[in-house]
Amino acid sequence: MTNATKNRLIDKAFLIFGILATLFGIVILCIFIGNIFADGISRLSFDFLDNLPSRKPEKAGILTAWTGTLWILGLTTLVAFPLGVGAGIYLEEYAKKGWLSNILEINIANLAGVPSIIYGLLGLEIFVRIMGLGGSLLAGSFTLSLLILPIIIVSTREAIKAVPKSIKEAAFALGATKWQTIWSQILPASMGGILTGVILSISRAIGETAPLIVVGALAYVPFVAKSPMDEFTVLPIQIFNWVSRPQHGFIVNAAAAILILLSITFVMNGIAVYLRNRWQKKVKW
Amino acid sequence: QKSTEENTTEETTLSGQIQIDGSSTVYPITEAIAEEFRAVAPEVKVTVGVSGTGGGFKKFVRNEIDINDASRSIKDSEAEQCKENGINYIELSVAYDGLAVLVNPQNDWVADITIEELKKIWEPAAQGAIMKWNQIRPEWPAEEIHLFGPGVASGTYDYFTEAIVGESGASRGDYTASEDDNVLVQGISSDKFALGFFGLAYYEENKDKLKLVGVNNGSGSVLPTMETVANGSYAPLSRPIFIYVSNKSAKREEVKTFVNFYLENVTSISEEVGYIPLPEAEINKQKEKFNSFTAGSNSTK
Amino acid sequence: MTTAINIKEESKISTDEVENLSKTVKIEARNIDVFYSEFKALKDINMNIYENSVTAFIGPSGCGKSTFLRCLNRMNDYIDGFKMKGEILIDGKKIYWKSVVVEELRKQVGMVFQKPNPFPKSIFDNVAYGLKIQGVKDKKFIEERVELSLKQVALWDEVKDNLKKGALALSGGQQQRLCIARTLAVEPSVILMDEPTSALDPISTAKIEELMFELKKQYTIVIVTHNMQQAARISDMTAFFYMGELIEYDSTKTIFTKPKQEKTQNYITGRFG
Amino acid sequence: MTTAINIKEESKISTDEVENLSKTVKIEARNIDVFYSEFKALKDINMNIYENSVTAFIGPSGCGKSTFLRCLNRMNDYIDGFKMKGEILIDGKKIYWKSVVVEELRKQVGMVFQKPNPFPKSIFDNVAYGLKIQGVKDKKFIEERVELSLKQVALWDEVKDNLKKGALALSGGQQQRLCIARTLAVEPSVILMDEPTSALDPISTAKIEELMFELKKQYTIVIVTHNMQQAARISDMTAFFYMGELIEYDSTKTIFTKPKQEKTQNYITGRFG
Amino acid sequence: MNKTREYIIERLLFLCAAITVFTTISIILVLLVEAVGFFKEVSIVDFLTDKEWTPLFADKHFGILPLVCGTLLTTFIAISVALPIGLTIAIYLSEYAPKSFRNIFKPLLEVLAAVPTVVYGFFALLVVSPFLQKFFPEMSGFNSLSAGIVMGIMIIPFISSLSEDALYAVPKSLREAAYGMGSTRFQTAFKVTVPAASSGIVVSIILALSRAIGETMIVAIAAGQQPRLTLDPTVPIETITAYIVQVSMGDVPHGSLEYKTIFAAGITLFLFTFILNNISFYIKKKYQEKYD
Ligand SMILES: Nc1ncnc2c1ncn2[C@@H]1O[C@H](COP(=O)(O)OP(=O)(O)OP(=O)(O)O)[C@@H](O)[C@H]1O
Ligand SMILES: Nc1ncnc2c1ncn2[C@@H]1O[C@H](COP(=O)(O)OP(=O)(O)OP(=O)(O)O)[C@@H](O)[C@H]1O
Ligand SMILES: [Mg+2]
Ligand SMILES: [Mg+2]
Repeated sequence: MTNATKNRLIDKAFLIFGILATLFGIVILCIFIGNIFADGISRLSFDFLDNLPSRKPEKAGILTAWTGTLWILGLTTLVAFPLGVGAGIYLEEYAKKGWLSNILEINIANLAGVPSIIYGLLGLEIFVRIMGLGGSLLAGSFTLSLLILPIIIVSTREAIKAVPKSIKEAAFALGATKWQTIWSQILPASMGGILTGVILSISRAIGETAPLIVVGALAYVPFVAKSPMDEFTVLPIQIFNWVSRPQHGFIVNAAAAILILLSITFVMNGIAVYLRNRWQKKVKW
Repeated sequence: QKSTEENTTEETTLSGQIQIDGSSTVYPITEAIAEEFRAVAPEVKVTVGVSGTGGGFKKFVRNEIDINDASRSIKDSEAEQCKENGINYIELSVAYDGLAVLVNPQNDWVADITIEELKKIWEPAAQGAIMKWNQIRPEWPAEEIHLFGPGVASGTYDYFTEAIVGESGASRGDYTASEDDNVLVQGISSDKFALGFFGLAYYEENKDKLKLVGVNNGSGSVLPTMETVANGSYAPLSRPIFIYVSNKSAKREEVKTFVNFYLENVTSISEEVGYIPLPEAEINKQKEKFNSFTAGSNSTK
Repeated sequence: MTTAINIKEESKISTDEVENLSKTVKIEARNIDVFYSEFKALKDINMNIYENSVTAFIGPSGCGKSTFLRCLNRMNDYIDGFKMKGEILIDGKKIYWKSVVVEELRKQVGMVFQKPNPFPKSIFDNVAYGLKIQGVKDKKFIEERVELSLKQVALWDEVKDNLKKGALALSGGQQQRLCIARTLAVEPSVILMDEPTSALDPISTAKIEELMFELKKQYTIVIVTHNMQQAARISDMTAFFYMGELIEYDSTKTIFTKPKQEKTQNYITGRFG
Repeated sequence: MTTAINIKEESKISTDEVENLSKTVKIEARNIDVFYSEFKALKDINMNIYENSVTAFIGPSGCGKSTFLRCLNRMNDYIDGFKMKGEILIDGKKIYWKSVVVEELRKQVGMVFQKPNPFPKSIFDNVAYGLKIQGVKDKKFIEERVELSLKQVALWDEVKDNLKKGALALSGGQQQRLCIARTLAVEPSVILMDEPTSALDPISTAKIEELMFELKKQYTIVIVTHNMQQAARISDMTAFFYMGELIEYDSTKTIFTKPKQEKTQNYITGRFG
Repeated sequence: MNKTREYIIERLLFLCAAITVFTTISIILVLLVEAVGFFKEVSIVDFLTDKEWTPLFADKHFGILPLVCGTLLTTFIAISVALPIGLTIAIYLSEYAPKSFRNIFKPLLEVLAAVPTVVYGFFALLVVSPFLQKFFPEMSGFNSLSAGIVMGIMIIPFISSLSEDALYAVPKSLREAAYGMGSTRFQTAFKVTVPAASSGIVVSIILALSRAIGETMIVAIAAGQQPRLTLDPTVPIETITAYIVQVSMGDVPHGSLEYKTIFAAGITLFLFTFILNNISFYIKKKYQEKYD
């Protein structure tokens, strides 16, 4: 066997190994989803989506949980999107290299790695106590906004970096000010990437349990929230609560709720992938 | 059923919000009551959280909630803070939570266990010393014993140590703890040499996976049932669980109605969700206590 | 030192050899040094650029042509580590003076880039962009100006029915003419072009070279090119840069027929680059 | 169709005008079509490349020079959407044949790129890389070969005391010669060069051109260049590509003095590009 | 006019960026205030050297070591699972797989990181532990091994996606040089691209590490809650995060020393991730400079 054919064999072997490793991940994912699907699918119905919580598993529904999740999703986007994009623009376009931008950068890198439970402790003190928001939707979404801010900032910067320099230069050369250039050219061109990052980070936020529990999301909320100051529950908390109940019926409910939560995550990831691909195509100037 | 309907016509005018938080042990009862209360006073928004007894009291002493679900009595430090913040409160017991002692169904040697034996197993000195079944009773197998129990931060754990070892929080540390009782169910049901304890409700729902052990407190082996717990013969492994109501909240009509409704219906509800109701007389005592509390706090206005 | 020689030689520039070359100095660069952080990209450049003429910058890759060109409308301002010494005057005014509003300067000194870089918008919006950011609201006026500019670059007939079409759908040559039109729309007096035809086919190249002949009647044009024949064809004056130095600056004819420096000779005969 | 004309003309190639040109065909390309997904990058290319000669590919940017060059050692294999029709033979063997081990082919047909791309390793490791991946263990042999290769590119004297130094610390010209040495170390018979001097200074350029004169005694060299004087200086044969077509292929002398096609004429006189 | 508007906008954008600094400061303050109360009662020496963590027992010990040990043990197991698999995937996707394949499977794998961790916890407890017990009958139902393995699966996408990005960013010219010399893709990957992307890969590993250290629900459910100074992966342990959840959801009276322990634990956790993040930031900085 010549060396070249030996090397080729190794190459082929790794190829197969690589495919297996990739499939391993996918297979585990399928097992998960399959398991949950088998448990929960029988429980999925319109009633399940439309019912209030109840002590009887077959009567319990997730109306308040999924509406709460949607509220959180909306409010968190509203808060985190402008802040994160603003900070991203500042760091990428304005900040001069120096100690200040270094501090900002280190700091953001750090925040991205702070465990979510610590954000919960932070939200409890700042938003619930000091700002007096109580266990409201607003306090919850502020907390989650801080949690995902670093991710949005980083992806905004990546997206802005990907805008061809030539576009920026063209605008400058026509006498556009910095902000005019950013607003009229850079942001429209990078919006795909920015949105992708925002959606991915928000889809992480809606799966979070621990910080919201600490902030004071409730387990039993028998009404749909009408304002940001209302108290709330979300799907992961409902799931967590059901999973720790003795009755088997609740485990089934939890599986069904996980299915709903996963489909929200999937839909959001799908949108993100779609945007990313569309935007990658468009970006060939 | 009938009384509920009557109430409906009487009290539809009530509105407002009642915020409840606290122990996850009491949560199923409170949640069920709140659910029934919806039929009585649909305009009253009742929310229930599960921050734990301690977490609930943290909010209670700041007057952030109206009612706290508690699986233990208020601690001195917490009572003090209430005082500081000018909060008067009342403690109402609402049901019993029986603690079941459990082993794996494949375990064919244990039928009952004495309080002394439990103490011998769980006391701090047992750590690293009592490691085998036959150290407890010589006829039991010479296999390692695997212990399971609720997390040390839970009221259930506090109660168990108090009742068995004699001092709250005093126990061996080398046992498997979890805040989630389903996890304990899983642990015991997959381990032939396991021994554990947790709330009776979890046993009721998992009878096929677990084997209940009778507890012998000197007067023979007793299994926890409605009767044995209610009549006190399953001592000491049953404890009362409470709700705490603050005076400020109790002044509010919707809270007063809710608490009365709670005491009225808790007997049937607790049975339904796997807890053991208080005897009739005891419930009546709680009702009276609450009435005089509201009257008292109204007069001190 | 070659730079010392250059300064002397500059006075000897044989501009009289160029027919019709206006003698009015439009742009004056005095002792320009440019640094990118530690790296010295331009070394003591002195140069007068004349009004209504085409001045070509040639030289091998990395010699500093683009850097110098971009100094002329302060496009380097935002580059990290960029530092400039010396003075540049346009119409006798120091453009690096503090009170100069750099956006105004850039309107006066337009720029066209190597790769056509239309905005990902419609043709109309591309040309109207410069006016819109100036706050011009008058629709009629904008329309007229767009039409005029597109006519100046001979693109009007090709696109007049498709003004709403995306600019990216145009061919490379059309895009580049669009970019020139976009620059003309804000009425500059100087147009800087950085290798404007190097990405284009021969026909488009020819069209743009033609256009430059037209434009130089009204504008002062500075062009960077790596195509020496192009420099020879279209420019009145040619400057040869090498390793950050201005080796020789003279009438195009002189540079291509009897350059004074050996390096220039080597370069235009293709010994390197 | 121009392609039709090309094929006929190929037979008329005036190779006899080139002194000393071996008549042995080293590489033979037959009816090469190349697609990148939908885009047809090469259209029906037919060409014979002769042994121990330098063949230059010229043409404007994007005309397919690199694409064709990279077909000759199957460097395009891993590119998504790449499809090739037709046949390429080296030494009479079809290189796109299934049983061809592509790694072996690439050892035989080495490649040098536009930008010097040494590995971020030591000088020694760069040159030894090719041998090591072949599984050569003999240290002595490797050392000898490294020395030999570095001598061939006239780099040995400059680096012999610093073989352990990182290759990235070398100057651009040295890096490029290192890359050539790296290629020579695995003893190829053909060397493909894609604009090997376009990023280099004149002195390095001259050195590498000199090197090519040396190397063509042992190797067959194919070079892509955008510098027409360079093509004229160093190559025996020149091929002019335009928009994916091989417009004209002939002896360098013919191409630069009496090209048969008008497009070639336009290009070499700098009418575009 | 333009100038003032530009100025105001710049200040506003700066404020957006500055919020992140306030966040960090607040986190530190919130943790410190309670933790200081804790360290008034417990000496920091005990905290760092005592080998037992029993703040809720009658016999109280406040040694953080068992929690740290549990955290590191699960993290180590997780990374041992995620590193080889994630790296293989990254290399496969960047060097071997067709682009279309990569575009589908990369985001699909990222979903693994989006599954609620509660679900993973039960998967570890109900599927992985019983499965492992078939091979190690001695193993406890709660153990760091199955929690670690499942956590490793969860963080695979961190390594696979981020390392893939780093590999992808290696200049094409290096890869081509290697191919041009006759390297197979395997040789190209391991001799050229991986070394060239090593800093980016290290950064991805560190990020995955800090994610594993901060992960809460999986370990709280599946690792048992038994602080123990051990490296034995088959017995129950407790991690810092699991402890924080346990106490903050439990019945411990607030204001008490027991309650304050979660802030002492929290600040330890914060320190850990803080150090890791700084290391990764430092590496990233160096690596950016190398490639510009
Ligand atoms: N932003 C920058 N930061 C650091 N160095 C730079 C920067 N821009 C250019 N340089 C360096 O300055 C020198 C001159 O660059 P410039 O772009 O002016 O060359 P050029 O003559 O235009 O070359 P080309 O013909 O390739 O466009 C080069 O060595 C380049 O590497
Ligand atoms: N990987 C690819 N995918 C799609 N299209 C490609 C790819 N590589 C090259 N092309 C296209 O194929 C055509 C020929 O490209 P090629 O790189 O061969 O040109 P070239 O003659 O080498 O140009 P240059 O002088 O700029 O290097 C171009 O239009 C180019 O856009
Ligand atoms: Mg340039
Ligand atoms: Mg090319």
